[in-house]
Amino acid sequence: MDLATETQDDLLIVRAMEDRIDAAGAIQFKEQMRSICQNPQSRVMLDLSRVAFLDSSGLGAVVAVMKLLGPGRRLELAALTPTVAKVFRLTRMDTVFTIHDSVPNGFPSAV
Amino acid sequence: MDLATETQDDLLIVRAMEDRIDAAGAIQFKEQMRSICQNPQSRVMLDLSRVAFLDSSGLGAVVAVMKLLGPGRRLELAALTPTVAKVFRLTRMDTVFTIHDSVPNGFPSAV
Amino acid sequence: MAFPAPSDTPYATGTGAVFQITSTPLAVRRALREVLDHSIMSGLSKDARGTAELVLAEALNNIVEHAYGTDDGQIELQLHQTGSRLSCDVFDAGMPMPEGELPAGLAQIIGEHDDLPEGGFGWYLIRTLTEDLTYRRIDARNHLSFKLNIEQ
Amino acid sequence: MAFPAPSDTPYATGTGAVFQITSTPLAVRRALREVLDHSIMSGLSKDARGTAELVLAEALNNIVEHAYGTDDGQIELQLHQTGSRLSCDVFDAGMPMPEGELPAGLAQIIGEHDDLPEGGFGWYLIRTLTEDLTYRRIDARNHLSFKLNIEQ
Ligand SMILES: Nc1ncnc2c1ncn2[C@@H]1O[C@H](COP(=O)(O)OP(=O)(O)O)[C@@H](O)[C@H]1O
Ligand SMILES: Nc1ncnc2c1ncn2[C@@H]1O[C@H](COP(=O)(O)OP(=O)(O)O)[C@@H](O)[C@H]1O
Repeated sequence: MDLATETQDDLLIVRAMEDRIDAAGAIQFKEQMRSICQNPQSRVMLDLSRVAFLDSSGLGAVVAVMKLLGPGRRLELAALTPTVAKVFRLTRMDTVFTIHDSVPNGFPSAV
Repeated sequence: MDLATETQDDLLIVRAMEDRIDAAGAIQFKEQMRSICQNPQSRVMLDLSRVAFLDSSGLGAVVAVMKLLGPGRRLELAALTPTVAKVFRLTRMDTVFTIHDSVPNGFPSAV
Repeated sequence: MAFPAPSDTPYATGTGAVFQITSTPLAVRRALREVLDHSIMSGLSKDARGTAELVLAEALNNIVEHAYGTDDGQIELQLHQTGSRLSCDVFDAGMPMPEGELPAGLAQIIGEHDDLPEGGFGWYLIRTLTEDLTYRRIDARNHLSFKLNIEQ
Repeated sequence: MAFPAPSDTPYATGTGAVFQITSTPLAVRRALREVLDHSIMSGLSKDARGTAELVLAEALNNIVEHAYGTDDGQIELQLHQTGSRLSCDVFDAGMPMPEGELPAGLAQIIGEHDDLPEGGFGWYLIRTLTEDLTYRRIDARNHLSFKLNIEQ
């Protein structure tokens, strides 16, 4: 799982560079996010613009990352593609995360 | 819809005397609960020991009663029969209500 | 009404029953009592009976509320038992389902106090408790079909 | 393995495809790419393709994880398109479903931070997105069958 990071003051932006977070990649994604989240920024935003597909294992991994941030920090999501947005909507997990249409200015465009 | 009431200090106990709260009776149940809940007790407990069946309309009516109690008072439930308990469990609404195995001493037994 | 006769349904063995129901909540309540008292339900456990009553109530009340709405209408319920399954076929001549397909039956969002859901549980319960759930619109009629596991 | 040959399935018309999949997450990922690239999927809208990939991923990964677990195993996926429906039949020779029936697929309880659910979404998604969902255990094999609405 390739992840690219950028910091904007108190915001850590992590972009998933693979086109899927699925059962075959979920554990690796979670472990890499764990080490990236050692960074001290209080806001962590996951840019999912390149992720065309996420299954329930991928969803579980995103929730796990939210939890390992601890109670003081929250995971925010940005730029969900249609199928990924559908998984969050159907499972109602879209009520748990702050979801942004796009990442804030500065991060190079995904496309 | 027949409802019997009893007060114990700050607790208002309401026993549903019919064997079902369903689509045909849900609105009437809600309206009668609305007037009963004019009583000032801060805790309202609904005794469901005689209710063998509750459908999604009945569930909706119970939720509506909880809401019309306002933010300072909560609706508690007691003595759910198996099928009624199943509806609360499947819809996860068992996480919303305080559910007691039985009503506190004093109320005459349902059976 | 000309719903397919139960003899048209492709069941070779087992026992069956047919019920005609007027499209009102009280008629549905009466019909459920009749169904639960019928010999076809006599072998079911208490738990299976409760599940059957719940699923049938949701299916029938949805028709009363959404397919016929304020219109008068007729509903036919066909039950057929084969082995460990109770097959249920429900016919009505009301409005078709939205977009011509089974509602998704999403889990409700359980928000805080004022945002608690008061409806929308029906199709979630039907999907959760049934097998072989099918909806077809044929000749201006709705045909909903599902099976209940009545083993245990 | 002797899963029923696709010619044994009771489809008269339409197009079909069969895929053999080893029971590992990576093999499932590769198989999904093959399935999505197959001509049988070419007429589907982007949305229907996404839904198909999701449901198939959940069904196949459940077999990898729960039916075979740490054992090696083989999965066969049969697809058949007729009109507006894509029929999916999945066969494996792993452990049967708990209690021999389809998991309920309950909505997850969305608690506070530490209580958020990390799993258990699979069968809820399958139930929500499919029609005609059936599970049968026959001759020590699991047969899961469902249809996807591929209209729109
Ligand atoms: N039999 C039906 N015929 C037509 N539309 C229906 C039918 N059943 C359900 N619907 C539609 O699906 C929606 C969801 O139904 P349901 O889950 O039972 O929740 P509720 O009835 O509480 O709204 C309904 O609001 C309605 O728009
Ligand atoms: N193909 C299968 N074979 C056997 N058991 C299964 C299968 N699929 C699911 N199960 C059981 O059903 C449960 C619920 O499955 P699911 O909703 O996919 O959630 P999860 O896989 O995240 O636990 C699993 O925990 C497992 O016990």
